[in-house]
Amino acid sequence: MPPIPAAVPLSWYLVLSAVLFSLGVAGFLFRKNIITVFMSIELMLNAVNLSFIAFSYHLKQVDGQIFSFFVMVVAAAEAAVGLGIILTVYKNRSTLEIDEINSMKN
Amino acid sequence: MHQLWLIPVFPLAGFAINGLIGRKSSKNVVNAVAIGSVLLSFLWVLKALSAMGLFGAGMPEEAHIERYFTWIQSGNLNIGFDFAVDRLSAVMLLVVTGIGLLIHIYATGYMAHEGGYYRFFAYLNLFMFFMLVLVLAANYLILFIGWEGVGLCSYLLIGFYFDKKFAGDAGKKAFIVNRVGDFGYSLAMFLIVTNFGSLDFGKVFEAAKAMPVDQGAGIFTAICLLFFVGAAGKSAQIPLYVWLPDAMAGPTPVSALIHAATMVTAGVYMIARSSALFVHAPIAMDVVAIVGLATAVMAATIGLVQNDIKKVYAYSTVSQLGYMFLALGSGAFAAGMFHVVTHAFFKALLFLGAGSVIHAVGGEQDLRKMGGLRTKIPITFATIICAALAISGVPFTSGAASKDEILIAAYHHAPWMYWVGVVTAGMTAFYVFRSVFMAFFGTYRGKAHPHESPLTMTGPLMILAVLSLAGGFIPLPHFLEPMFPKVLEESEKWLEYTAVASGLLGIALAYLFYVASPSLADAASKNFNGLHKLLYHKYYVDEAYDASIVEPIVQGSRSVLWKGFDSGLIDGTVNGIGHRAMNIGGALRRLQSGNIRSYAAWVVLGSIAVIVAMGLTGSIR
Amino acid sequence: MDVPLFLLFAFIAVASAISLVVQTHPISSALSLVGVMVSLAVLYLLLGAEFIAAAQIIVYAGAVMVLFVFVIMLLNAGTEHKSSKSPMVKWFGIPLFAVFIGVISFSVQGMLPKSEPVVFGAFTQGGPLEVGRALFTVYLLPFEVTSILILIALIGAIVLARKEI
Amino acid sequence: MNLLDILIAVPFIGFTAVMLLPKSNAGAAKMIALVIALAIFVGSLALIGPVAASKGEWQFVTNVNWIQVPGLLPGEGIKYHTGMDGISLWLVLLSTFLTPIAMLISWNSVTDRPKEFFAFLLLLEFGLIGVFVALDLFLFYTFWEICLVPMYFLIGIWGHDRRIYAAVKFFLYTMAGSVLMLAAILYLNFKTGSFDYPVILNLLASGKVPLTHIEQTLLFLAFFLAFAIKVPLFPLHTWLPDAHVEAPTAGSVMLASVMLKMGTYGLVRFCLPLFPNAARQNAGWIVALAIIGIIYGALVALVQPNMKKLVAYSSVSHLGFVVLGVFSFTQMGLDGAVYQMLNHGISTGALFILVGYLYERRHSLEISAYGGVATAAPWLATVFLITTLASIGLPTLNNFIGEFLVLQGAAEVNFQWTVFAAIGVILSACYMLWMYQRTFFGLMPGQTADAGHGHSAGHSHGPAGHSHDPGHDHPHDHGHDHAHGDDHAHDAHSHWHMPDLSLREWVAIVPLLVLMVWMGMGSQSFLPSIGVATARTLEQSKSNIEYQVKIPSAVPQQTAPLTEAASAR
Amino acid sequence: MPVNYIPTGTEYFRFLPEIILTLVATAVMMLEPVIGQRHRSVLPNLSLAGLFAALWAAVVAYSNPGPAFHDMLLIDGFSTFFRVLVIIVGILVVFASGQYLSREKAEAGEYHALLLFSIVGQCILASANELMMVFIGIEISSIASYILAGYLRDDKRNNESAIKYFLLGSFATAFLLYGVAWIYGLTGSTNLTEIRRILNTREIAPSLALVGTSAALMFVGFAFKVSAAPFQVWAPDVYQGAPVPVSAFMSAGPKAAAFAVFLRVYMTAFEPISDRWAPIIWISALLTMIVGNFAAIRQQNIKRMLAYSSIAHAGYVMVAVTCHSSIGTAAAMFYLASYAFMNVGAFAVVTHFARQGEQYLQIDEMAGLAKRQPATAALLTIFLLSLLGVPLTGGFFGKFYVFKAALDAHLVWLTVLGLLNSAVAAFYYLRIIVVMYMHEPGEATESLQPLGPGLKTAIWISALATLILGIFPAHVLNFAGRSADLMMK
Repeated sequence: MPPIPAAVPLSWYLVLSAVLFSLGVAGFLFRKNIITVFMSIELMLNAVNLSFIAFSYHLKQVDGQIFSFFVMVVAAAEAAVGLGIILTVYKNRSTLEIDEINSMKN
Repeated sequence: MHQLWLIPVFPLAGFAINGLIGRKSSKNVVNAVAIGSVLLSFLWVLKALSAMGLFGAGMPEEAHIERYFTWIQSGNLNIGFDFAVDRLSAVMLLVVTGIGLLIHIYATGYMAHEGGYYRFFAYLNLFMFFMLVLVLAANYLILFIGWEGVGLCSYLLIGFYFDKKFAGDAGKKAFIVNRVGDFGYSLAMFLIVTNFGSLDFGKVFEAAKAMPVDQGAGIFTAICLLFFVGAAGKSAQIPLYVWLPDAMAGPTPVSALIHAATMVTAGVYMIARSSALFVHAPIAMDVVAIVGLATAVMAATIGLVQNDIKKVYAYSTVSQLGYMFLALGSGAFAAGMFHVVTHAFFKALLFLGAGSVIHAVGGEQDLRKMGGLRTKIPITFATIICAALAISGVPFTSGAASKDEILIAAYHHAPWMYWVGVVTAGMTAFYVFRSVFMAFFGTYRGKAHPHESPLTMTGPLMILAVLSLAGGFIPLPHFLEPMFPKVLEESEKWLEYTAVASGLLGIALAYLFYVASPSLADAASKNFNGLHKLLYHKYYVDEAYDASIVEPIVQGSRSVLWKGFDSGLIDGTVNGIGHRAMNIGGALRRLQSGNIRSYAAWVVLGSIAVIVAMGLTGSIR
Repeated sequence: MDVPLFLLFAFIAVASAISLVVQTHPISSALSLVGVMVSLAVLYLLLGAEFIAAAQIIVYAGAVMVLFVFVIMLLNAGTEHKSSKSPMVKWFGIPLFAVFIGVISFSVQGMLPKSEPVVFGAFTQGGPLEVGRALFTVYLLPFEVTSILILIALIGAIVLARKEI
Repeated sequence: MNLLDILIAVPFIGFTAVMLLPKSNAGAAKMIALVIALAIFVGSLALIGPVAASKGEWQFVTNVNWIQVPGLLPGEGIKYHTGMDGISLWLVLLSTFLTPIAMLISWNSVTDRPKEFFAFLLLLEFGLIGVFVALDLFLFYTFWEICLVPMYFLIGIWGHDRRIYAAVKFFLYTMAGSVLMLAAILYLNFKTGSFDYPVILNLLASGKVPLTHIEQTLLFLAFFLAFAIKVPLFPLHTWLPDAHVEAPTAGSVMLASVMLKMGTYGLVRFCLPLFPNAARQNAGWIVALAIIGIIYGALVALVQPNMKKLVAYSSVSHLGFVVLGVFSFTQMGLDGAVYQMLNHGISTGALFILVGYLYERRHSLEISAYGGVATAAPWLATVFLITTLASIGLPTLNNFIGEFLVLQGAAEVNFQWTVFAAIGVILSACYMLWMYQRTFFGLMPGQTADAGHGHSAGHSHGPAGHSHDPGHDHPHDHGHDHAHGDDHAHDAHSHWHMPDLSLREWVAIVPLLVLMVWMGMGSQSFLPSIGVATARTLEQSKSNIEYQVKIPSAVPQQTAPLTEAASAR
Repeated sequence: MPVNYIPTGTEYFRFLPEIILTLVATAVMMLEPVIGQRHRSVLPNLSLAGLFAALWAAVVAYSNPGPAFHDMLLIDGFSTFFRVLVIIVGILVVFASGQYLSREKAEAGEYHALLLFSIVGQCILASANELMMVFIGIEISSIASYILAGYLRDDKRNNESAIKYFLLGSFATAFLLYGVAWIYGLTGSTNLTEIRRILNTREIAPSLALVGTSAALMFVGFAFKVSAAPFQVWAPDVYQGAPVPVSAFMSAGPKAAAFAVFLRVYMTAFEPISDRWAPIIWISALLTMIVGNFAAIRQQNIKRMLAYSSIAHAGYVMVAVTCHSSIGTAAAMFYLASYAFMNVGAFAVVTHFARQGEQYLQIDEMAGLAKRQPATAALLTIFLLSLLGVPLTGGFFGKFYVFKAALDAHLVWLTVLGLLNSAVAAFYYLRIIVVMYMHEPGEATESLQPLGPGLKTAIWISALATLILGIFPAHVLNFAGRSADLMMK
């Protein structure tokens, strides 16, 4: 057990970001509800944002934050469109099971 | 210039005219064209030869050469379309045009009521053209034109009755067996070009003569043996003789002209022509002599028991050709050529006579269904007897003169050959007279009403009869002597006597068996049943060829090469590649399961691979 | 102070994220995601990104997640079925995940070795003023262009939701 | 813009024009296409003079820039560079000669979409002429591939039952080979910076661009494979029988007569001069394959029940001679090979045309469906016979000269090659005559022996059965009902629909017959101009070696493979 | 950080195409409720006008090349090439869509607006010189495409296509974004030119392993967008499910734009670490060709087959990318241009043939098309032959040039394998030709109506362009070459 440092090393933030990103990936892989899957993507974006802000801190620049701001905007827009698409899928198939959406294959 | 090209061109024109318009022309027109063209050709031969001094001062020993145009020119090989006449070709020219003319005349009578009349004469004229080209050729390749061309005409004429399967078969067989011979001939040509750089007779022989005899023996032997393969094909020697008996499927004038008098002797002519090469190849000479002799014996034995009159004469032809090769192989080229000429007379006569007989008895060819025709067709009978005497070597006939020369030469070459030859001569006399006795003596066993043939047929018979009897007095060997390397010759009289005696014995035996006491013949065939059967079935050579060559090739090609290799292996592989591609495609499609989470897993897998490859391995490196 | 705060909220974030992944009901997942977002907002603050932290709460945890919850409610989405029609994930999902997290974390922990540790208040350029100024000067173009994105979202919503086309 | 350019352009313009004609007036489309094709042929005759008079330099050269991208395509880029020598001349003439004939023979037999059919023939002509005159590798490849397309359609649309399989097989086989050739062209460009054939040749031959041994071998093989598939060389030939059998007559004619020559032409034009070392080193097994092909093709042809397949396999055999000649590296061999290309074009083309005539009459390609045709259609039989004889190499007809020269050329190098190859000549007689006999001789199917030959039964004696029906040799027995003469066959078998040649059919076949004889007797009309070109090819395929032996000192790193290559000789 | 920023006129001028397209798209949207049902045909015409104007603007913008908006954009030959290309694709798709939309009773202004917006995104991608613009550009282009893919929202296939595209697209974009974050952290910049400068400067260059990893993460995103293996999985399903004109659009426009940005990022920013990524792209290129070509062999659905073929073609372009030379870049540019035409053309014919509800999509149903509509069949044949790579078509010259570039870059094996692959492609392209020309017309063919004017225009333009690019490629190639040279300097 390494001693707990007085201040948080930046790499901890980055590892946290990596872990959250991976968990997002895991959510995409293992969840079967489309909405949850979509939320996993949001989780991944959030993880990326954390990285941006951590780097921004490291570089003492605001640019990273601006980037994460745009990611947020994009995520919001994506959410609107994505949920719209999910709604139409549900209207047509009455299911949100991701595994049921496989009429086109091979 | 003697305009030699006109000699073959006359019959070619005859062929063209009859071929193009003969179908719609009357028989008289066809006759006029066919006979006229050959007659013109014959006359032109006489004119050209007399201009060269044949009938006067004597022909010069040098060849008269006429060059027309370059036929093939590639690299340093130049082959001209050249004709040449020397003593050797002069003899052949006379024989071909002379006998050809007679047979054309005969055929107008014989074929008078056959379908395809114009076609027959067109082919016959075409044959004359090619045969004359063969004889006139000044180099091996022009000779080859004639060589192949006569083969073609032979094919066409044998298969003249093409709606009969056996006729077509026989024609095809003739052509293909000849092709085997041509294979040898062309290989010999290739060797000549490679070694001498030319195909011109003059140049090649010049070069060959300049060489000492012992030098280049290997190459000479190879060339000569290959030429002999060619000659064996064309002149029906072992092992390529099988086509000639079948060739009797053609109309009888064809058998007389092509398969007795002219074409089949082309091989002899060619080897005589190449004598300058052969003297450098003693081994090849031996082979020629032995094969010739063996052919003579074998064909004669078969001839002993055949019942089809044309078959008998066909085997007789094979046998006589064997004699000629025996002569060539013994170095007696002039004797060989002499026999070519005399044989042309008496064998043409035999066939034409046989045709007349067949004609008389309504198409019957089986000797057992003839008999007693002596009185019914006397002219035919008389002329056939002349021919039979000649072939049997009865003294003072043409056959005796040439055959004796051959046997003497053989004796000097190797005495045992002489003795075998003498025995064969006896057999020859036996089977020829057997056929004569069976046909003309005793009582008539057939159903038709025999009648004598018209003058168009008997006329040529009579001319040929005269030639058969008197042909021996033509001083041909002497005439040809300068053409060939010298052979020392000390004639011993007893050799001639033995040969004559053998012939007479054969005649006597035939008389005994077939006229005096016919039951003896049956008894003999019963006593020697196995032998008889063997001979009757021609030693089963056809069957053996079928089983050992034809069938394996056909079956092997079909089941192994075509079905097995071509369709099976190659196409199988090609289609297999196609199927493999399809299968890969099928497998790759299945990766595309349609499931979003699986797709995501692929993305994750890919990203891991890419990260590891681009990032981590780089850092480890 | 930084360390406990970081550890606490990092823990909350990871726990909520794990919860998002393992919960089978979408509502639970959505709430877990809100947890992640809120704790991330705290971490943003620690990193000196005040404006972004606020936006995170307002835009993300507020607006976006409400949208999610709304849709979940609207569709009355229930617990997932236990079906697994993806053999790829079934057999390779967990190994893939393990390798992936390993590779990413391994890469990232070696990054920026010389960086100074994070001290709250050491970087103060993340306020609305600085962010706003950046947005309207250097990042004017992206800022304006994102409006197109919003327009598209708008049209998209219309296209996908309205009655007849 | 010289004559050659016009001759290339006109077929393409014709293709476009005919395609754009309204569907309703097929007759006009056919006539226009034929007129265009004839005009091209007449025009192409004017090519002969200058080429024949030349001393081996390119004639009718057009060399203009086509695709120039400075910086990206180094050197001069891709050029429209065409020109002809004695080899290309005759192949171009072969193409222009056969196209109108192909149209003539399809005049009535193509009823489905005739406009497109004739247009595709023009497109094919365009590609073929281009292939034979292209002097830029890119241009060559372009024309090479263009030829594929119309032929693919000709087979696929107007072919017989399994046409689609055959068409696709044809396309894929060729494609597989040509992509490797493309790779080789690109590699050559990479090394030399040019697509221009004379330029590349010069660079390679002068040693300015040295190729290592392995490079040269691989490049050679890439080119060779493409050409060998097209030839086709055993064992890459299996597309050919299928393509031929399924193709319509005109397709078979163009395919066999001209398209196969693309492969052999490529060998002569590109494989030998560009990669002389590799060509010579690999000549051994290539010749072996050629000879196997000669014999194999003949043997398989022997047992084919289908006429077109038989002719197709005979092509495999005949083309083996060409390859043998090419890889004998002798003047005679090359002359013979080029001549044989033309001969094969004429005689096999004629064979396909005649088989097509038969097919139009009886709608079968099976030999067994025929018999006794000579009785019903004597002229057809005669023409067929002449063609058969040409095909089996009868002297005075064309094939003989080619075969003779090839075999002679081979004999100069290795007599054994000649021995084996000459076996193919024997076999060619076997399969052709056998087919001829079964098709034209004998009785017609369904006709019994008794019907035509009242008293033949019982007279056969002797195992070979070559005894005679007595009637045939009997001049006086004229009352019987025999049908062996063609004269009275028509009435006897009127139910058998086998009319003799029509005027249109005569017009299509007679030029070929004339050429057979002309090329057989008057080879001097052709061989000198061929000889000049082949002599140069031969020279080029030699000079390179000498240069490369000298080179090593200048290019040290290449020393090892080069000396190896040189010492291997 | 500047306190004040007012863009200059030049900067607006360089951004003019995007502005025009945005305004027109908005106008289309606004007009729709105003004009009512009857005059809806105004909308596509307006979009076309906008596209042509944008085309003009893109061309004239090149007269004054240079950066804009703080280096966010870089207008150079490369960007102009791709802007022009995507706008032309847009024009063709608008032409091709009219009939489809009226047939499906979906002639809404939104369709055109979305199309135009998507093109805006692609234009931004083409000229982006900043990872932020790359991200936003990708998102604009993609989100619009997501909606377009699911445009007929009552159609199950459309939904499925949209959801698949959306979820997987966002998933991949997250990877891309993560990579951007890393590269930002490592270099402190998101400007491509700047990143390249830093990576090239030995003293300040960060750990190249980590740069490699971030390049890898970004590769995931780009490879997904261009459908390169192993990230190609989505493409067949999405192309198959989307409305045909949209499939045409997606396989041409966004793909070209994605390749543009892929090329720009890897040829400029990541050029210094090319020895790391080149082998990966080598493998990816090969896999892409193999997967695309082989999987296409067995397809029955023509849309799906074209989707696989589009994967295969991405593989060829990847070969050009592998070269990382200016000639390779030029080859990729040229290839994408010719591919866009032939593919849009092919899809346009499918649009025509599919009829209402896309009921005729099986390859076998095209039987005998050549008999009923010879012109249509001939045009489709031109496209297919071009896709197959027969000379005198753009597809051939593109392929030729790609492999030439590969050989120049010493990629001998890739060249050989790629060319063999292109022979495999003959398998499935020929099948369509076989069916059209060599089979008897079936029910589907018999009931086919004549080609509408819009589709006709689109198809003829595509065909002409395909042939012109095949016969006279020099101008386009010249331009591509010079731009590529300039960009990579």
